[in-house]
Amino acid sequence: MEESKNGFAGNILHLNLTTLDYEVIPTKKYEEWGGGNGLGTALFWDYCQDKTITDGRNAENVIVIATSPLNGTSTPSAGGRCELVGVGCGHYPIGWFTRSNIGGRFSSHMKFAGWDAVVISGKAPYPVWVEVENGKVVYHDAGSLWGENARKTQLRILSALDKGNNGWGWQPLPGKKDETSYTTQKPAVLCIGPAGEKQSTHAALVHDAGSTSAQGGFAAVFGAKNLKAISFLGTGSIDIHDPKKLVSARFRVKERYGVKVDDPTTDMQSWWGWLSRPGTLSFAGTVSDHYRIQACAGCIMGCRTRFDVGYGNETKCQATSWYAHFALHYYKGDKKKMSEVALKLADYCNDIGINTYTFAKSVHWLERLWHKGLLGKGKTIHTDLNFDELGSEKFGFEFVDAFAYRKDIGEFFADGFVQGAIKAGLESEWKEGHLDYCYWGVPSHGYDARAEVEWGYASILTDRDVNSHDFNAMFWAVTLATMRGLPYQIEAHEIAKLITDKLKPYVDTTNAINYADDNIYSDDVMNLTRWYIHYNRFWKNTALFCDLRWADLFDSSNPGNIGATADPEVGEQVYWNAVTGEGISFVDGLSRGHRIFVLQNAIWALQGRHRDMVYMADYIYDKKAEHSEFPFFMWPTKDENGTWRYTDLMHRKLDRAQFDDFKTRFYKAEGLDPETGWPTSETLDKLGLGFVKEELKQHGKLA
Amino acid sequence: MANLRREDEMETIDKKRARHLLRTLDFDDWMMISVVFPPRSISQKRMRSLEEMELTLIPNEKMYPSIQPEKVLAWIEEKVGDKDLAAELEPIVADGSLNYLQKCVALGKAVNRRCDMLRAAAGGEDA
Amino acid sequence: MQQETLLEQGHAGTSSVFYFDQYWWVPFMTVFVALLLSAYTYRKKPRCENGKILRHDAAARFSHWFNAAGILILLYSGYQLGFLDFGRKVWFTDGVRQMFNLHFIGAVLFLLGAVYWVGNTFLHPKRLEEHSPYKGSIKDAILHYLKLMGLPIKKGERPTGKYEASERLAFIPLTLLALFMGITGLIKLAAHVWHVPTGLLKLATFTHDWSTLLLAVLLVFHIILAAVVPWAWPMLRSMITGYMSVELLKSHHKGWYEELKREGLCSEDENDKKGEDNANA
Amino acid sequence: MQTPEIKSSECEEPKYGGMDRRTFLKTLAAAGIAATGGAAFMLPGTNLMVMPNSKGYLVVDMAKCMGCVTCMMTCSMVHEGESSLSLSRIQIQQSSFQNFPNDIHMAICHQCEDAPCVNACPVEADHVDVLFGNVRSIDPDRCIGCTQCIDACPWLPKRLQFNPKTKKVQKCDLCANTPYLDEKGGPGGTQSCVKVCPTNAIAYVEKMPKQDDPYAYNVNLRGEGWTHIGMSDEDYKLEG
Repeated sequence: MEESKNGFAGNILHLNLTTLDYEVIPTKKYEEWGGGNGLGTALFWDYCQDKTITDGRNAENVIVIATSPLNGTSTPSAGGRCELVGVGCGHYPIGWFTRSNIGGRFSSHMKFAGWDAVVISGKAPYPVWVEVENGKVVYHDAGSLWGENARKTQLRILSALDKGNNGWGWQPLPGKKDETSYTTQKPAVLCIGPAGEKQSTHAALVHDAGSTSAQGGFAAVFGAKNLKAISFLGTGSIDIHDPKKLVSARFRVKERYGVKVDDPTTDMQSWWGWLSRPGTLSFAGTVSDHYRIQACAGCIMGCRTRFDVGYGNETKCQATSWYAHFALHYYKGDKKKMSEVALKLADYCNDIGINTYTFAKSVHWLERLWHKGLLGKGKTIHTDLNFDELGSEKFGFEFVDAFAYRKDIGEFFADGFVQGAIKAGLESEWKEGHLDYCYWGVPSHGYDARAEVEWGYASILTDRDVNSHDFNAMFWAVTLATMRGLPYQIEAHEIAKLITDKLKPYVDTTNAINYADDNIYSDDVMNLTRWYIHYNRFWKNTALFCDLRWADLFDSSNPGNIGATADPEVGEQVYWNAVTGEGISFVDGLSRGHRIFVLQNAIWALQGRHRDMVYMADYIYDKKAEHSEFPFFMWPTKDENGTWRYTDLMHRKLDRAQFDDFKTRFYKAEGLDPETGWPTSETLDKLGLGFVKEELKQHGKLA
Repeated sequence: MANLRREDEMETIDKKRARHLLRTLDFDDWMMISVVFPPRSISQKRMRSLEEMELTLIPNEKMYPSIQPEKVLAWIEEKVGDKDLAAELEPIVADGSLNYLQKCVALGKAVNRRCDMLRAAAGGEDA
Repeated sequence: MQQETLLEQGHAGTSSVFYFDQYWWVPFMTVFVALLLSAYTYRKKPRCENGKILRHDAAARFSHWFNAAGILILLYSGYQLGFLDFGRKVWFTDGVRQMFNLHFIGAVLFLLGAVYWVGNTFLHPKRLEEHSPYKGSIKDAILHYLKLMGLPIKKGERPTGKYEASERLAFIPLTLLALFMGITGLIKLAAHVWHVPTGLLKLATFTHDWSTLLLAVLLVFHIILAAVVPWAWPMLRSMITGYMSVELLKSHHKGWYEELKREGLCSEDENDKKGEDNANA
Repeated sequence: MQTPEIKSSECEEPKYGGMDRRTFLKTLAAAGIAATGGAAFMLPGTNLMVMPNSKGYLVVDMAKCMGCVTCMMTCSMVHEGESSLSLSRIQIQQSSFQNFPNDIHMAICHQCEDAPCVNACPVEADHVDVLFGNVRSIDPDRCIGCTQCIDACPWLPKRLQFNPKTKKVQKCDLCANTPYLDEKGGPGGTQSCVKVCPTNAIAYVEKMPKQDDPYAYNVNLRGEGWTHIGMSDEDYKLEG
């Protein structure tokens, strides 16, 4: 292999589980796809023979775990992210070709071991786990690991792979004599727990204590493939095109956007922008002040915690909050107990390998069904669980166990909550919004699609909850400032200017940031949505810049509140070019995102997608958001006089016809056929995607 | 909306009445609000009783209530049925000089005082 | 984080004894010890006795075999440690330590033999002349070997002295290489004690390594021509026992024989007789 | 040189510098033996001088570290031009399942007083760099990769790394020799790990930490802001 210093490790590992052998694919051929989402989609296209499958648990499915050139480098908050693609499960109406990702150390170790991606095809004849140490790939019988939870699985694999040390405290890795290489690091293991084995769509892939990949249902795909775990340990290097540039850009981004952790004036809550925010930590508070902020490889500021109490390590985000308020009620306002129960349960979910995201929006609904007499012993949906105990520690564990071991309601809802509701004849519960699963049968992210429209639009126009917080940074900053009665650090007109400056040339007017009722179907918002999807497809999920740090569209830590995104000194493209040597512009990256998106549309078309299917759940159009999640839903709006202000967008619903028209214009702008939503032959040719035409034509899906 | 009443119009609270006001409501009368876990999380939460509202309203370092004060006022008046408390809360809800969290604190304190009184009247036991 | 070892933080180091470090002064002292030895060595010119001539006295054999042992050990250990593009062969710490210490022993033996020879030569400069090539050495060496191979060559060579033409030819590069190796070795050794500029050290290492390679090549020829081929066996014997037959002296080292006769150290009659006896024995 | 006519069986020895050659040789040899013997007595061990202390040290706060390993990747990049964990001269180890603060260990070179690694080097590649503040540094031109220095290092994991590509050992030089760093490194200059650490969990100090105290290089670097965002500023005793 000729060596090029471009951040790629050089090889792709194709695991053929059916025959338990593997193949080494040179990355060269796929370098044009960048990495992550793009690389994974291209590999899926080449290696998945039957792209019409609609459930990821089908043995024909191929999933790809893909890294980017930036993984394993010091690119701020891009060094440790890892992308998974393939046909998922748990979506409604079908399991789309979808994506997910995972943080921690997994992708960096995959690259240090010399691999850019892993293509997993077929189905193993018996449960296996795969050990990769640099170039060594070994299938192990996972019979004795089957049934173990994710923590025990990892600990057992780590101990099996532990070679002791030679008195140096460094592990020697295979190599003859002076080719022996050493590491002080532990292998990075990605595995499933019992839920994944039992192919529940609520299962999560787990790496380390708290890095999980759950949305998309890939843990069930692992289970269906009889694949318990993959472990990577590498001692290699990643060749950087311009290391000097990368190092100095990393120094610079710390100067400009780094959190001043030692400065007592640093405020945990009043930052505006993503890159410079202090650690997020647990949402349910902490049970001790003895903890650290913990970060994925290369992150500029960690968002997770490790405690001294023996549980809750690396838990974060809604994993820590989905049960907290039930506990608060149950323990009559005892906040310490609430934190304890919330963290223990979050920890347990990570241990056992369960997606907590589906719980965030479903437990309330189950509580409702219980009190409505639809859920219970011998009721419409049978359960032995006692929902009167909802909030207790014991109930929490029993509830999670039901899903982890696919029993009781865990079995009933194993294919998804929307699917379960329909099965129970309770479709109206969903259509009316009691079950707040608004796009593709997955839970609303909490940022109501009727208010934060770009989130809803992008979710329904792609394949799942888009989970991309780019514009969402505005919402939180403004909403919290409003709650606390603080002055807005950045006024509405200014934020519109700051953001739209970053969106050029997709939009040329601040109007794109106008979230007012009369503007949300406009071409400006449509172009903002396109930018959002393209950014998501390339910079976020192909280059693998972390969602919780990028895009940094505005940032109060920087003079003029200018965000780091697209910045000539510290923007995404600076790191990309320093590592790969490509010399692309920020906008070039977005164009690549477009190309990837069109290829994905080709796959969706083969899976059976048609534009008529692309609509959100009925309640999004029929009902206003009634019971507010927020006291207010503050977004920048511009009134007819051209005056900008932050406005509460509660109590809004979308209009079917106008969204339909929006879709038509969106498809046209993206080069998709407005009649069907399928890629057009012309667009495919223009984007260098001609290779997909034949297959689309065969299936009558070429527009 | 509760109308302001004169002092002498206030309802007398006996044990039974106190227990009634502190009761757990029927499911259909529960009120959906949310709690914000700073810095960045929010979860829905059903309010089942006045005492649960009491526990939720006062913001602390771990969580802020996420409510719409007018709706809380209406719920207390109509679902809980405590018109006196509602009357006490009304000027707070209407006070434009308070920011949101200050308003929550003021509401929380008033509800807390009321619950203390009701608990005393109910014989120190929850209804 | 717990280390999976019983070693204690701050005390987890182990160090080996390196003679070059610990006894760095020994090679330097060896140089002077060898000189001192040579200063106390009194050598006599050999004479023909009982049909034999003492070609290599004890001093010469001492010098040669210490040199030989030293060089072989040095080459072996140096090869194991790696030089030029030959990678290191020993793994890891212990192997390197052993080879370094072996190299040290080789160096001491080599210095002892080589410097002892230098001292002797200093005292008897004529010995240098005996070893040195003369005008026509090359031609004579070629003729000599051709004859030995049985080719009917009539052309006469200059009467062979104590050392053959080819030996005299090899003397120059061998001595020079040994000198380079010794001096550069001592420079490398000095770096264990004093600061030696990297440039000088690199030059020393470079010279040391190339000298090693060339010496190794010459050594191969030397061993073949002096020990492997049958006609060299008497020579080899003489380097072990010290003696060679007068007959051989007459036939193969005519020049030296003439010289010994001139000096009255050998008489023709006696030696003839004894030589025959010897041959018959 | 004119060979004198031989008169007896004893070889004639020419005069040398007015002195009998043999006497000269005896004198020279005796003087040499005395000199080397004297030197050996006076300079035992490897080094001529007492090793001067480094002018700078790295210290860490293991309770502050996020485990992002950015320091490791940066270290490897400024020195080798490639991103690697195995080639980093600072080693951050973490165990996700362990409890704080034992979940992270930061291994930095101590720039020891009378550094054992320097003493152990058989080829004087590992040396005190007088041009860069006496930092203990390995000269790659001299290193033969024999790993004696790694064995000699008293700390675990060993603070020196074997590089299988160059087949040499390397160690922290406080960024003195960094071809891929755009600024001056070494004592008094930039230390890349210190500069890049997002939480400032690594610091450069000039005062030598206590050498006989295994806890001395782990210090409390948490400023006032740390308690302000809800974390403890307590001192944690951690080895190494």
